[in-house]
Amino acid sequence: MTPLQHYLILATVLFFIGGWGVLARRNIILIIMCIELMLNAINIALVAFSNYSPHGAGLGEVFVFFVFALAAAEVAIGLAVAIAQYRLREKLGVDELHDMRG
Amino acid sequence: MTEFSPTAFYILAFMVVVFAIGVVSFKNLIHSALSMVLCFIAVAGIYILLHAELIAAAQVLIYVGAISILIIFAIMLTRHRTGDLKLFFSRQSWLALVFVAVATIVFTAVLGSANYRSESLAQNPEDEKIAELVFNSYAFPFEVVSLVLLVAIVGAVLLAKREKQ
Amino acid sequence: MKAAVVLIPVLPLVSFMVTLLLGKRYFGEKSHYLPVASVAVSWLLCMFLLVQVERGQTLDWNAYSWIAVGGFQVDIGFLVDELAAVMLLVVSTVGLMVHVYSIGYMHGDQGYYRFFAYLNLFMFSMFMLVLANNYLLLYVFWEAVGLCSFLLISFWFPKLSASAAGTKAFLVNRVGDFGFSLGVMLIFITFGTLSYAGVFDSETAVGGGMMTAICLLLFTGAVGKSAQFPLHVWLPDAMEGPTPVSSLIHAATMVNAGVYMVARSSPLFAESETAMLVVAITGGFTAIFAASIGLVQNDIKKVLAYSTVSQLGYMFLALGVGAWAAGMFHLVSHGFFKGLLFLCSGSVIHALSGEQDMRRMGGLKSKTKITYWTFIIGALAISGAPGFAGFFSKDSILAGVFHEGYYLLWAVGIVTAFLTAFYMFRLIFMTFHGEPRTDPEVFAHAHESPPSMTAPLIILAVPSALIGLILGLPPEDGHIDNLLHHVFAGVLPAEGGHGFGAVSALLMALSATIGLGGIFAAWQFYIKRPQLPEMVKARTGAMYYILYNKYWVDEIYAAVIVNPVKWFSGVLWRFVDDAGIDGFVNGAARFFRGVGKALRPTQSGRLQAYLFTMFIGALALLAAWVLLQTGQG
Amino acid sequence: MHGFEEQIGFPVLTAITFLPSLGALAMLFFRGRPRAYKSIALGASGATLALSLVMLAAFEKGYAGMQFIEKVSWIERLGVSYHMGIDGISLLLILLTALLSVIIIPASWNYVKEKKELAFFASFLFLETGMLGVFAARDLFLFYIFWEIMLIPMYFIIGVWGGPRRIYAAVKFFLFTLAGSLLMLLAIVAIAYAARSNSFAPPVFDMDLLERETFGFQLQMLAFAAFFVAFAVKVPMWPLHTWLPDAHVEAPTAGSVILAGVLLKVGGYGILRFCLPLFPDAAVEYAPWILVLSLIAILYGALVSLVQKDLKKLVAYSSVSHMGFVTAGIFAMNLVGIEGAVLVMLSHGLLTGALFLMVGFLYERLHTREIAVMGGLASPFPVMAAFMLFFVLASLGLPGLSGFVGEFLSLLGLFTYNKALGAIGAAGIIFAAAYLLWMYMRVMFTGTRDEKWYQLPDFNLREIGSLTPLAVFAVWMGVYPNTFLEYIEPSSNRLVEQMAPYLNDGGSTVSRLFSMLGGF
Repeated sequence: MTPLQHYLILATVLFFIGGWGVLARRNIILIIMCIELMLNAINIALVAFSNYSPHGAGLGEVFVFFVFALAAAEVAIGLAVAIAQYRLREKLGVDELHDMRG
Repeated sequence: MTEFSPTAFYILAFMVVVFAIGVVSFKNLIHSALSMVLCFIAVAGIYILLHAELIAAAQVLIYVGAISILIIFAIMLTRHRTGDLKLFFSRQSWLALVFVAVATIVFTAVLGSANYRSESLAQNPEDEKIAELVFNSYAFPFEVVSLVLLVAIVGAVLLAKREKQ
Repeated sequence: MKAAVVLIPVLPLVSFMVTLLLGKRYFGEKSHYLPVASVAVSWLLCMFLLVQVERGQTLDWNAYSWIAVGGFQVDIGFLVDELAAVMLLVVSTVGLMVHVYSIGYMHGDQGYYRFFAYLNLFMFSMFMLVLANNYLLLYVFWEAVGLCSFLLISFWFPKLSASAAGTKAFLVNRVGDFGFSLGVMLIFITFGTLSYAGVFDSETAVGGGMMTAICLLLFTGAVGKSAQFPLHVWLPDAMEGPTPVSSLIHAATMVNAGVYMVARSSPLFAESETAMLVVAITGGFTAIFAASIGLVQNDIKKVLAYSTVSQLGYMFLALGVGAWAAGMFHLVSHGFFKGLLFLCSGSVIHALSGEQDMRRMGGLKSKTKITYWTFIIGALAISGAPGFAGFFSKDSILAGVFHEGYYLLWAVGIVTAFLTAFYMFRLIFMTFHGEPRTDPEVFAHAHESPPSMTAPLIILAVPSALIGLILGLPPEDGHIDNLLHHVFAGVLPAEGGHGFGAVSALLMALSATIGLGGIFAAWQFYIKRPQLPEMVKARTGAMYYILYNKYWVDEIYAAVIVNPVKWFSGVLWRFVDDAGIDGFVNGAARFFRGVGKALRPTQSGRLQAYLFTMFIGALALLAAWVLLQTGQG
Repeated sequence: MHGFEEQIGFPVLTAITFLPSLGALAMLFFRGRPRAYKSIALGASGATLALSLVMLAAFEKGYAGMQFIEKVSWIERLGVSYHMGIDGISLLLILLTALLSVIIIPASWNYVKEKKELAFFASFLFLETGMLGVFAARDLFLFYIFWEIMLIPMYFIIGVWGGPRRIYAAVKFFLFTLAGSLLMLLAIVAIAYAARSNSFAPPVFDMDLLERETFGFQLQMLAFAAFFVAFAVKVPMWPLHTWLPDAHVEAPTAGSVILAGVLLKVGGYGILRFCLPLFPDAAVEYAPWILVLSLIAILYGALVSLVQKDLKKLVAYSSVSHMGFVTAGIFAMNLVGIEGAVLVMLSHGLLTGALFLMVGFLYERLHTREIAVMGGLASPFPVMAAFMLFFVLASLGLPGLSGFVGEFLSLLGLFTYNKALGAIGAAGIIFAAAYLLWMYMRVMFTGTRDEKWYQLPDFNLREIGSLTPLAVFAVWMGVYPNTFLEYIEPSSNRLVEQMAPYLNDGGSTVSRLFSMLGGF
């Protein structure tokens, strides 16, 4: 019997790996991928709670569905932005995008 | 309901972590993307361990099927750079690594010391239950989400469309 | 009677409005018809009221409620009693005469219609001032006559000195009005009402200190309006106005308002010995102070102006010692003869094409006979020549002062009487006698004024000469004393005065002698031995210099009050407002801008740096929450 | 219960408040036709005035409570309702607003350049909605919304159509006002939550309910201060007044008129309507301090006016001085003082509005506002001089005209409260005469400086027409103030009765100190 904590620790580790990728890598597409990893970490936590909690059974799953939908939307927009940006500048490094610098 | 052996969880968890690290650290974007696909599949395995078969199926369909393909297309549409690893990591990567590591340890410690109920219900609600939740109690958010998706599609098309010269 | 009371002020008011609005376009040269007619009717009505009052009919009538706020109820109301009737007599008579006189004097002036409109406005305000039955209404028209005074003094506004004099008159009066308004408020707070009847018949026990405060505050207003020291400075400057104005407003009527107000408030003043003493001393001091300045002035109107200030001082002296009727008596006679004197001086100025400096007059006797003789009558009246109006009124004042035991003030009065006679005849001798010192061409053109101007002189000369005999005989118990006895009954000693005895006769003889002595001295100085003035001037250099410069009161005010206030205002504006408050505000703005500049580098545009910060922030919040939870649990 | 149904049959307050906005929207259908904008603006504000006169006719004079009440629940969970209602004081201020709004439109007939006319007139109409709403709102939430609605059009009016330093002036105006109103928002929320019956109930924004509430002393002190700062900025009270001269100098004529005529009144009205009834304890406690500030404002404003070189700035500083009488009268907290304060507000609205119009008309002719350049204007412009003299005299408190009654009453109120303070305040009338008459002398009297002025036209009918109504009211208010006092009296009486129980406890330390100084 796997305790709930282990799922949560897995989610944490996955979340921070994704987070590190977001912070450390420069390529915008890779950053989007890392965000997906972070979302997955959250999903794991949600499903785990749903499975381990007597209240509100199934709620976690419902939320996961919403997360899926939003993730899809986000990827679609994010990648579209990335491609548009690439067309404009031939560049995909986040630190190269500084049109908005104050 | 079937009871899975704990070992299965550790194997899958190990895979998830390894592939995730792969995503972050491969130089080649295609390699990263492939690693991500594998990671998603492992996550789907975790869902099965948690008796969330519907989610697992959706995970495979949406993440492995749709999102990953989308990302791979995007990678192929853009020319990615080659060079040494330093070029791929931003200046703050070491600082971020330290920070992330510390945060992970603290979180793990906190979670480890927390007192959660440790027995699984060992079963998840019927799929009908989920359907009822989504289409009755959460019908409005559901509609909103569909709207968001619609907007996202339109937005993506607009953004990706080549401007007329 | 009510109709008459309403019509007296309303007729001039209507005429004012019609003349002002339509005068320029439609009436032109005929602008005086309506104003003169309206004032004439008002005069008739005033005479009617006087007769009614003589018969013992008085009226206290609230026409309508003006301001009603809770317990604060003020009505537009009229009070006709002996005091008001006496005032109306002076105001309407001199007013009518001045209106007639102005037809000739102002003929051809650009602002002819405007002048008559303003005069009408003044008549309205002055009638209302006299007829008001409560303090607030009195205050209202007190200010209104001040406004008319402002308008008429600065009538020839393109002249800087004229507009400055008008402004000065209004401002100095405002200083007095400030005290007056506080007095009115204090009356309301103390008595809970402002109507004369309510205040005087009040049963409220009022402390002596409070009464003194009320009286002194009211008196401040009187000091301003009646040009008593130290607020006398505006009246000499007010001579910038056309001469009829000086005659009507600044000699015969408006300046008397202060005297009237104090007389009206006699029941209050009688309660406070301090206040009475202040009134008496202020009056006495002003009388001799102004007379001394009048000795050496060269502007014909300025001499008369200082004379007015001095005579008003006399009236206050009388009121202050409790000789109420004597003060009012002098007000009446002074109103007539000083009005006359000013109109005469106007006639002289008219004859000499605007010349006002007596050093450039002389020898006019033959050219302007009517003016000369009427001037002589006026001068004799003011000097207290036996039989003339001033003789009786001045004598009753001096007798009153003497009998009340204020010997020092009495001596002041006697000296002032001498000075008065001296400077009046100095004026006459310098103007009408001797060799003409005018530009020969101007002198050749000098001529008697038209009938519209001389007729008022002759008419006014009659009361100046005779009114003393009508009102003042027998001395100290004359008709005016009987008439006003009703008004002052509450404040006069019960035993009915001291009677006319040997002392009184002696005093009368003395004051007659003094007056004649002054005339004689002037004759010596300016006719018999013309070198004398120069000798005296040389002997008393410093004294002459001080008098000539009017004791530098204006200059002292400028140095001590006006300029420091302006300087201080400048400091407030430039340093407190601009540098201080705005400096603080702008400093705050600069501070935030500085902080923004300092933080600008953090907005590097490096998305991942932002993200990193966000991460740290989110975790910090989470950590804080966890710690708080564990702290509580 | 004085609902609108019984009194007039239709929601008249809503109609009055939103009619100008409708007019502004209607302009959109006539784009590109500048004459139409003016006609619509005139029509909309004229209709508003007419409607408020209809309301005046239906108003029940002696009744102290609110009338023409409209109440609809709006955001139920937050306890917010759309609650409108007026009493006599609001009625008079609404009439003043409507009147001035009509007058300024012909006055700025030729002011704006072709392009931005729509925005210009629309701004004024929206502004009018905000002002009317502020006077009619009976729900704090609603009040705050209208309060902020006023801010934005005024910001644009100053910032877009103003003089050379308009941006500085507009931002300064905006920041001062906003700083105050944010504090007020905080206090509104605080009392709305404090007034709940239990912690699950929605917050209370309704004034009817809040007035019945007694808040704790601590809360009262804080909330009063916050409300008061917001209103004091508007009044403006020394030392929060420095935005005013800048805003006035830069604003276009019509903007100055509205700013001085109505926006400042909003401050006084707010104090009267909210600060006193909601926080009586705090009001009593603060009163001496506020009175001292009012006196400083009276004298300070007058003194600074004395040395101004710009005609408009002089009038602006004179507003600081005059509005000092308002706060002084209100915080004397007796009937005479409060009624005086309201009268001063009305009369100041008319007179200062008129003076700003005059300055504007003068500027259109001479293209300067520098006093030193003028002089002798009475000869070329006799009609203008006559009007100017009239308004100057009324403004310096000449009895018989509107300025006097209000000032005298508020001073009498102050004098009743404390003699020393009253005496200091009364000194203000000396200085008022000084700066106004001295200004008049330098502008209108003395020799004419420039012969060219004789070629310029005197007032035309449009200008006379826009000033005459103001003059008529100034005379009316001076000669028969009871017409106005009758409307003010019932609500003032009610307010004084509300305050009475709090006044009798001997007052604060400071007021005791003052009474020692002033009691002879």
